[in-house]
Amino acid sequence: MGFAGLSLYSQAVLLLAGLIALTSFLMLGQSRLVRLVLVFAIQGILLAATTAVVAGVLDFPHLYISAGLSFLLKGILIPIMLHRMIYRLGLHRELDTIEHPARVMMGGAFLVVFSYYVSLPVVAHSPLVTLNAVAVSLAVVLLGMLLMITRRQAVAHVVGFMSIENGLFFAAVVSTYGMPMVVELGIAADVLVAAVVFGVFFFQIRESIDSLDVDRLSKLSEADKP
Amino acid sequence: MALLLAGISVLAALLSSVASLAAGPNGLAWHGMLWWMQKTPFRPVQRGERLTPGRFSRLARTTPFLLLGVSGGFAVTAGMIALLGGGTRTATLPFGLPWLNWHLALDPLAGFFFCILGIPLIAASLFGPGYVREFEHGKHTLSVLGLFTGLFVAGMELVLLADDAFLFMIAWELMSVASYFLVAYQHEHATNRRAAFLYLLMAEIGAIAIILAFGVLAGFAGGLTFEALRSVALTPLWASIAFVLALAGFGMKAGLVPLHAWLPEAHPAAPSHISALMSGVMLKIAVYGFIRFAFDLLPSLFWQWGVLVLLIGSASAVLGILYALQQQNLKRLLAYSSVENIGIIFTALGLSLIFQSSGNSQLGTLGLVAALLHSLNHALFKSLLFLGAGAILHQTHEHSLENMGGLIHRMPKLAALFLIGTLSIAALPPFNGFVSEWLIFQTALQAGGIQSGILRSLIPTASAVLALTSALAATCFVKVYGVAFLGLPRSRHIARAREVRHPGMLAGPSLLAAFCVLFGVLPTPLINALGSLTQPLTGFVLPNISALGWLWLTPVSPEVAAYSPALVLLGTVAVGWLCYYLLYRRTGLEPRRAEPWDCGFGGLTARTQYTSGAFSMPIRRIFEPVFDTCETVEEQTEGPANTRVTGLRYHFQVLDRAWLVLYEPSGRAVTRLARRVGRLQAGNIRTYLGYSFFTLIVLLWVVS
Amino acid sequence: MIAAYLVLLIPLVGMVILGLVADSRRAGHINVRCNAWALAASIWLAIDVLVYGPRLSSGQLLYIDSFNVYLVALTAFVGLTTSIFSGPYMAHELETGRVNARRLRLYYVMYQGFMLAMYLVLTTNNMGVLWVAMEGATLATVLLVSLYRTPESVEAAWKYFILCGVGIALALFGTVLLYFAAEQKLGIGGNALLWTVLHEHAGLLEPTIMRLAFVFLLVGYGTKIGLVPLHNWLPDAHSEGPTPMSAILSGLLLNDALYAVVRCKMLVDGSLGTQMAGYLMMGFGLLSFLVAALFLHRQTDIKRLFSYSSIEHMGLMTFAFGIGSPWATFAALFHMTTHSLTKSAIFVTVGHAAQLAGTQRMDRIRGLILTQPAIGWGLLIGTVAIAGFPPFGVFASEFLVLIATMRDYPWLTPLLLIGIGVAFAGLFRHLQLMVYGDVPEGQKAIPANLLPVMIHLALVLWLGLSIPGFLGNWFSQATQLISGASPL
Amino acid sequence: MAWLMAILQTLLFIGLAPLLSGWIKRVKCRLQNRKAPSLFQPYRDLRKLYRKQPIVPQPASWIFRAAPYIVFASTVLAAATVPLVAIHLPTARIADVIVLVGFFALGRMFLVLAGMDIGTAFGGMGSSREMTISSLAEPAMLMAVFTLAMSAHTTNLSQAVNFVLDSGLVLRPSFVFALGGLILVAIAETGRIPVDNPATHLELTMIHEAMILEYSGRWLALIEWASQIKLMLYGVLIANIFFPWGIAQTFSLNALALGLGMIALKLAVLAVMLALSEVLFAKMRIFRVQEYLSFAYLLSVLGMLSHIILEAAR
Repeated sequence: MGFAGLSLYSQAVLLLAGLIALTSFLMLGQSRLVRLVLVFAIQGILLAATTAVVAGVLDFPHLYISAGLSFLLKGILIPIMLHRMIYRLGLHRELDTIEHPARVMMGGAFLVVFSYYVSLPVVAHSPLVTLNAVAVSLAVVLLGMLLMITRRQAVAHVVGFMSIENGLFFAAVVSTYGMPMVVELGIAADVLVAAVVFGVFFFQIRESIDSLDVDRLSKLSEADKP
Repeated sequence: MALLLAGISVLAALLSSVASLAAGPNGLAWHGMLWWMQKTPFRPVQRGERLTPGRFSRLARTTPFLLLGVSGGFAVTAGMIALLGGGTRTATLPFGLPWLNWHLALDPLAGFFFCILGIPLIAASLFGPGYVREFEHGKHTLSVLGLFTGLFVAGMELVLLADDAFLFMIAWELMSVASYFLVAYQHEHATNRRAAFLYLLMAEIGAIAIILAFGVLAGFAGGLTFEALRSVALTPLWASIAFVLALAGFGMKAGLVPLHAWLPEAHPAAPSHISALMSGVMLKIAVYGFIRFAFDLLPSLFWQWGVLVLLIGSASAVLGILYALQQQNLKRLLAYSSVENIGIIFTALGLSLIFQSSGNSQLGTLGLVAALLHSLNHALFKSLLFLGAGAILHQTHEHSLENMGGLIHRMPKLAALFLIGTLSIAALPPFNGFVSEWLIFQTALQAGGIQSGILRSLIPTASAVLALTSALAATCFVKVYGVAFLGLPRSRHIARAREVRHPGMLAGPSLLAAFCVLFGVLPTPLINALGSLTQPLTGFVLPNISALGWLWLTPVSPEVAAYSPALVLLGTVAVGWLCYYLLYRRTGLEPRRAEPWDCGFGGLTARTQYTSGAFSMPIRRIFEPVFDTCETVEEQTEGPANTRVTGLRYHFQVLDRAWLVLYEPSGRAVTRLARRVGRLQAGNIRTYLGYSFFTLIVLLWVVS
Repeated sequence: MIAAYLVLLIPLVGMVILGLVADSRRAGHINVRCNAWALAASIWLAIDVLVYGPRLSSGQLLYIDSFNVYLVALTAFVGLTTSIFSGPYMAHELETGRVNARRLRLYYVMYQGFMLAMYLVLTTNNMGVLWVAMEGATLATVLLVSLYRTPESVEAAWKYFILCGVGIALALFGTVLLYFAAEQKLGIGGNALLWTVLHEHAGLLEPTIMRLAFVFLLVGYGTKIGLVPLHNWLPDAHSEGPTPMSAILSGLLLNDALYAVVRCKMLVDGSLGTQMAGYLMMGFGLLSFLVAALFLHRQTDIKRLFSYSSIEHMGLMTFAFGIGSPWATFAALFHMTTHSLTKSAIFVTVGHAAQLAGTQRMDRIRGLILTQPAIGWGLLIGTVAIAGFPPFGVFASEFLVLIATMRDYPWLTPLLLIGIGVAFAGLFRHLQLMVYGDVPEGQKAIPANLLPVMIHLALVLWLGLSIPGFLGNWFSQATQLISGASPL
Repeated sequence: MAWLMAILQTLLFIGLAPLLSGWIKRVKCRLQNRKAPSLFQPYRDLRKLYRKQPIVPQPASWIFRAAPYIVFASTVLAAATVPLVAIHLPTARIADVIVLVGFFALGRMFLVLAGMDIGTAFGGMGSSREMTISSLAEPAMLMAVFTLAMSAHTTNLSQAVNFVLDSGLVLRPSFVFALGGLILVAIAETGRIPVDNPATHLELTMIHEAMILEYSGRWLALIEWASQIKLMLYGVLIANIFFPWGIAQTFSLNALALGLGMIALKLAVLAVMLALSEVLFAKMRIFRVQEYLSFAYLLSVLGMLSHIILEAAR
């Protein structure tokens, strides 16, 4: 049966998955930090929405909690914090240019295909159509890494890191309807602490190399200098 | 019983290390004594005198050596009992891995090597106390020296006792590490540090090779005890792999060419009594390991192995002595000659392997016996020579032959002992070195009995090389003795040298010298005793070694060859004395002292004599291709336009080829590779992220 | 099971108390005391397990078997000795003004936090919690790495944080897949992540998914083990942080990450029934071993040197676990113990040596034996031990690994041979110059507490000579558990 | 009886040695158209030296004094083991041919040490050259002897001679090579032209003479005598190993007489040949000696190999 034949729920989930993937791509192409954070926030909200949908339709009450958590953390708290940071560090005007954007995009597309190819066997073993979203989540993870590799801004790195977390979370939701509560809470706590620590680091890096360009963090090199 | 004695000797060695640790100038006992003396003020008035610091330090110096001597004594007795008694005594200690305790065993083979270990050990412990006195006020504490000496000896004894691969390797490595610390003892000299580093590196690699060799057997046997390993059945390929690994491992320790280059660096660096133990005993432990592995553990032998060993052995022998001839540092020279003698031993082992594998076990036994005998002899005279060199070093602080000369007038007793060592190592009748080489020749001469023509032509060629080696050895040691002890002193401090004062420093060498003469003159009983050793290994005893009685040595049969060193000695003395009597006593013409005639050239000075370099110059020219000599001639000129040459200064240095072809290239390769690899750590975090990213991608792609 | 809870509780309380204590000297004592109590509790736990066998806590949250109980005890022990050393060490740093009181307090709090995370990693039964605790360990230590606030230390900390963060995230993805695979068979519910349950039903789990899961878990936790090419954070973090931290990182964190990987491997093997996981681990292990051995030659910083040697040894252990035969597994377990004991001892001496010379650059450290024999000999003996010379314990494990490799994969032995040789040369070419030779002017002895070093080396020596019975039993039980056969 | 025979033969050996060298001198003079001294001149020289007071150079030690006795003794022992007129003598069992080489080495060793003992330039020079030459000559000789030993399956000289006698006239290529090698070695070892010239004191060419330069009186007598014995010894070796016919296998009187006659004859012939060669050839440069000796070595090894390859018992 075609996509039209699917239940509304599945269609919703898949739609959201698509949107999330889109946000990842947007992030990949985004060169202004402020907008980057904004897109990240949107991704977080989409993630929360997905969780809520799953919770609502399949009626897992504990997923509501995680939905709320992710909404608060990923949708509100962390984006705001990052936003603040960017302004306090005076990076809001700074452009984090990407060399060869076209290639990066191509790479991203390739990653999506690849992750679909990888996740095929996983999907094959279950009737649930929504599982196709696993491919998307994997793609989000890989795109997050790609983002970190292509960007030189520490802030961008943090965003990429967080979007990897999003990908994981999304995978957890669509594939296994969330992790056990203990784990959920633990993860949330970790993410929170991580965010705080990132905040601390921005200033440490700032005061050590008075910029957030990670390429300049290369004192500890062992390759003999030409 | 014998095992117990052996255990006691190990314990004594360990005790000596503990004792020296405790008795060092900043050791426990020292503090303890001071504390005790000031704690009880009135009682030890008389004790206080008895334990003045001076006496205490003498006590501290001698106790460890006393214990070492005890260890040596027990080792010899245990070895004798095991050798004469025959049979194997085993025990297990509650150490090691949970499913593999330490297995000990003492069979005649180990017993014989216990004797080889014990005699030089006793000599060294006699020699030591006097020798180490000069270190007492140096910056290095004696306790370190004593500690590692004890561990070193204990390690060697444990190697002999070990009956499972695990304990064997532990003891082996203990031996290596302890001796490493001894080589690095005087570490303020960069050369010593370098030597020690190289030594430990080679020891490590060799040990791994041995472990792998054991691993091959263990892989098929499923156990690590020697019984389990003995009973293993191997395909020829695997057996050969194991054999080659073992040969590499043990050969590296024994100093076979081309793996020998560490040896002449390391042995001279250690204090002389340690050098004596290293060159005299430790190399024999390596030989023991090889014999144990090849003849005892491996299920079957192949003649190709024998050929390999024979070739390597001959090469080591001739190259070793050629390099020894060109050395100017006495201890380096002795170390190189150790390479030569190890080469001779392995030549004999190769012959034995060939005969053994071609079904001629009796001749195989003969070769093995020759190898064992030469091991013993080399242990004796090499330790003797090293101790002698140590005595010279201790009295004159002189390494280089170029500055010695005329020592026979300054230290006559030592000169006499050294002469015995020289004659023995030069393989002259009726001393012990000759007996073993004679046996090797006899073994080689039986090659006619072999079917394969290649072998029959190979073996005589090897024996030709051996003949060349022994002739060169004679040349080499004539040079040593003539340059160091005879003629005129070549430097002031040599001219002022004095005979060693400490009695032990003469007692040790004289003990060894006595054994050199004894085994040289009466080898037959000893060789008979070896029967109990060869029986389990080759299944043979030499039937008619003493066919003509204990006075004669007849390896194969009286018709083939006979040699009676005792009668030779008797004859020489008799004839010599007769001439002396007839020519001197009868015409009592007293000889008159006068200036040398010297074809009428007068005015002899020390500088007109042949130096060590000059003596070996013809050999250097003749064997040009072997060496890597760099020679320089400096002219001191003066006069108008520097035309008149007033002086010439000639330097030469002989480099070891092994360095140039084996050691340095591999070192360079490692550094180059390291530089390549260093680029991994470029410092850019995005690169690092890229690494993990691609690792992930690749793995995912691989598994799915 | 109270003991297990105690082990977790004590560091937690310790964190709170140390957060309140201002005076650094008292904080040091308290820190030591906490670790001592934790050690006592862990010993109690060990005896508990020794007597009653594997224990599962109520609520199945904690699971103690012979595999992790000795690691718990080891962690507690190393934690204690290192804290004993860290008291005076940090005091010295405070005097020299490299840290201030506030950071010192942070240090002590995080010390206990790290210990807590470690205990949780080891004792938990829930793969998810395992992940959480592992991430927690990173968070606890990352601020310690940048404790000195030098540009290098900040850089190191940042790299540590980012790389480990990403890696750990991947591990979480693996955990999710694991959960997914389990859920399909065991039904939806909390206990689908419990290791005991998973191990019980490992046979049912879907192989294809497990394969993917293992890849993610290996890359994730492997980053923390420091497997090449995921290792880049390790030398930086080890060399730039305060020395006690390096000691516990090298001695404990790496072990526990490896522990996690092995737990996962057991599940995967159960599900796949092939050698896939083993091959992957062997590959990574061997690569790390060789590359780290080469890296040793290029070091100029003494702490970097020994952190690379840690990578090398972790590589060897991973390789051994990958082989998976009883002897190899036994060797790997044993090596975990001896390596962390020896390596932490070495780092203690290294710290003193660096303080004594006033620098971590090796070309400035000379003649230690003559300056301060205790430190010099400690460093020398420690290095001899770590280089795998008997009678120290490391030798026994390397011996077994070599034998096992010869037995199962003989063609790999040349690589091992070369690797060990190169690594040895790399260590000693630097070490000899530092301990031997004459003393440079201006280098004089410092007050140093070498008790931990002596204890550690004595223990390693003892283990090398004979493994005590109960430890042997644990090892062989764990071997039984992991490789399915006993080495006996 | 046998022992007595042995001792007698040894004494005979010692006694005849100077006669042989006298004979050589005589033949040489004749060939050079010079007036020859009497056959017994060597004995006279020895007696004269024996009467003179010896002189010890200043730096010399006891080695210098002991060396002549040891040299002489070792040479005499060597002579005792070589069958001169009869085989199956018990002395042959004391030492086989390898030990014989050992005896030469022992004597040479002390001679060389004595040469270095006096600390003169010439002593060192002579010692160095002597050892160099011998270190090449000795292996060559051993190889030559081994060839014999391998075909005779014994290293015991009288057994070997016996073997050659029993096997009658066999043209063994190996023996030809070995003979050549042995002759070359003998010339080198006994210090004859073209390797060394016993009759010169020209500083830069002498080898053997340079070592014994400082000897005088009875010591010189001993050394000279020893070298004469050595010369004869090589002659006897060559004669009796390769052409043993006529040597006495039993101790009957006429057998012994025959043996004595035969050996005298052989030695006389050999001596003539030696003299001839000494007249024909000139002395070589010291560094050409190595080529000479390596040729000898080559010959011996060839002999060994040809024994292995050509004469393999199928």
